Amino acid sequence: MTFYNRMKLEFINKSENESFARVAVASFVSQIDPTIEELIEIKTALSEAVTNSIIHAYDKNEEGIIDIYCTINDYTVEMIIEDHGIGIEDIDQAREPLFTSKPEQERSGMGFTVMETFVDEMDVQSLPGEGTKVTLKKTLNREIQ
Amino acid sequence: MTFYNRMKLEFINKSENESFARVAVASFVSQIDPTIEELIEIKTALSEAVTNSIIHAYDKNEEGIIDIYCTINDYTVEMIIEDHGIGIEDIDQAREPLFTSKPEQERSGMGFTVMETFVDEMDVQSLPGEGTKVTLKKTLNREIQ
Amino acid sequence: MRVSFETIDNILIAELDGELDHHTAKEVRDELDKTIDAFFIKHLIFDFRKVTFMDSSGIGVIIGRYNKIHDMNGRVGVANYNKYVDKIFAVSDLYSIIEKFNDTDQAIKSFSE
Amino acid sequence: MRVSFETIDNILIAELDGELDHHTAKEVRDELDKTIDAFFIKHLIFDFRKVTFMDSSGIGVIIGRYNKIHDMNGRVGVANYNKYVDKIFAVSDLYSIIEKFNDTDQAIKSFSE
Ligand SMILES: Nc1ncnc2c1ncn2[C@@H]1O[C@H](COP(=O)(O)OP(=O)(O)O)[C@@H](O)[C@H]1O
Ligand SMILES: Nc1ncnc2c1ncn2[C@@H]1O[C@H](COP(=O)(O)OP(=O)(O)O)[C@@H](O)[C@H]1O
Repeated sequence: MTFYNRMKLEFINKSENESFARVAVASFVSQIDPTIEELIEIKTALSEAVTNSIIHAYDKNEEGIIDIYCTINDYTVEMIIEDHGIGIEDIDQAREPLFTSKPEQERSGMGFTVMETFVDEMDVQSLPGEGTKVTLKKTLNREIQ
Repeated sequence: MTFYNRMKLEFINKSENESFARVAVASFVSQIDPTIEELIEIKTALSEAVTNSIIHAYDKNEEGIIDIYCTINDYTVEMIIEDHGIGIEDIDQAREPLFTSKPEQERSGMGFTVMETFVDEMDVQSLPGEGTKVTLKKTLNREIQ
Repeated sequence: MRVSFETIDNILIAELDGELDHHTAKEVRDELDKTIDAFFIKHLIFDFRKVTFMDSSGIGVIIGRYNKIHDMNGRVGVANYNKYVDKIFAVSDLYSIIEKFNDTDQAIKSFSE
Repeated sequence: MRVSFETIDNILIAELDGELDHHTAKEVRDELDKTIDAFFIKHLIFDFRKVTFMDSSGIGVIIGRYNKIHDMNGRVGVANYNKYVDKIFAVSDLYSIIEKFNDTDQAIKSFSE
């Protein structure tokens, strides 16, 4: 039997919502009984993408919307984190470890690298002035369960 | 200083999402440090409204969308639970304690009464064939904190 | 939600563990009915000690079982619940048909008389 | 996230408690800098025993403090972290500048030599 479920979360660019987004997605994903390990990996990757939209996409005093689309298909979790902010000029450069446009805010430039470390697939789409869309995919290991 | 935040949650009419909705809203509301008591009251009222949309709004095999809009304004939490299902013909009758259209599913008819018991304000708007929108409002007691 | 059972003479004690909402109500109902039918019991006690959440779906579960037990001239009691569950029981006028007890011992004693 | 401090000679031990993300990083940074400036300390040890979550925002916090301590010829160590935090440290190449320890005792011993 295939399990299917989906939800969408929409919130404003306040840093308080980083932990809210993690809790909400973790609660949703727990419907397919991930291991604690898998849940932490999912939360960490999600946290990086949400934080990026909060820090980089919008001006400091601008209210911006961030969307998370989360779909469960059997044992595969897909998360799309989308903003409608400034976008990324050079995606290849942005994905490089240690590259950051905000060193003065003590960003490490490791966000995309951490996402790639913790999920199976990552896709980044972005258009300057339009926004950024990060797709993260992870299939749970059913053997372990 | 006024605290403001808002989010929207959209999900399909699967009963698994009842507990997901409670966890997500509780995590969001915890940003203004409710007491455990207030949090349980908010979760219970929300659970009633979400469950109603899952049980009553859509046909058994129809996929339907449920939206939760949650706004925090200072110490006031507003939750709007909305579906686009069959709607309610007679709202006054529906709000009466013990009235249920689904006794065969062991519904108690106490949903609206419990909502009213646990929040400060409840408003029900519904149009047959259009859907139902329940607004729940609760202001946290700042003295206690 | 998990349900574990204990019988003392003709009394069935059902300990609910977890969140009792519309989603979990179905399995709880099935577990209860299966056990009520399998054993020769007369009275039923719900132990809420480990219930972390309940909404009005719980009322339906209790009244449904009450109807079953009442048909066989048995009594139904609830014990060990918190003040939020108490509030829901009270507004639902549940105490007009279900007996309230502080703990299961008290309920067993009353039902054994 | 809460930070509590202990000093042993010229070593500052900062115990982080809770979730370390971009939102909490700011207060952690402020707490750390205030304490580093207030005491005459040379070395810094981060105790991760009570950290329940960390993303790459934690790397920024550690490297920022490293730059400060390193300017004063001090050393920075991390201790008691779980395997997820270790993975983030490793991909960030943090161990090329920060010293890893199993526990704070080991770190204190090394920094006291
Ligand atoms: N949602 C986004 N909107 C605009 N720019 C982004 C976004 N996400 C990432 N970037 C750009 O990509 C760079 C690298 O991102 P990342 O690897 O997460 O490191 P960090 O967030 O620490 O800077 C950022 O510094 C920023 O310039
Ligand atoms: N979202 C909804 N869509 C359609 N009908 C609804 C909805 N919510 C409530 N109702 C109607 O109102 C009645 C009373 O609701 P409630 O007090 O929550 O009791 P219960 O859910 O136990 O039936 C329901 O039986 C149903 O007929």
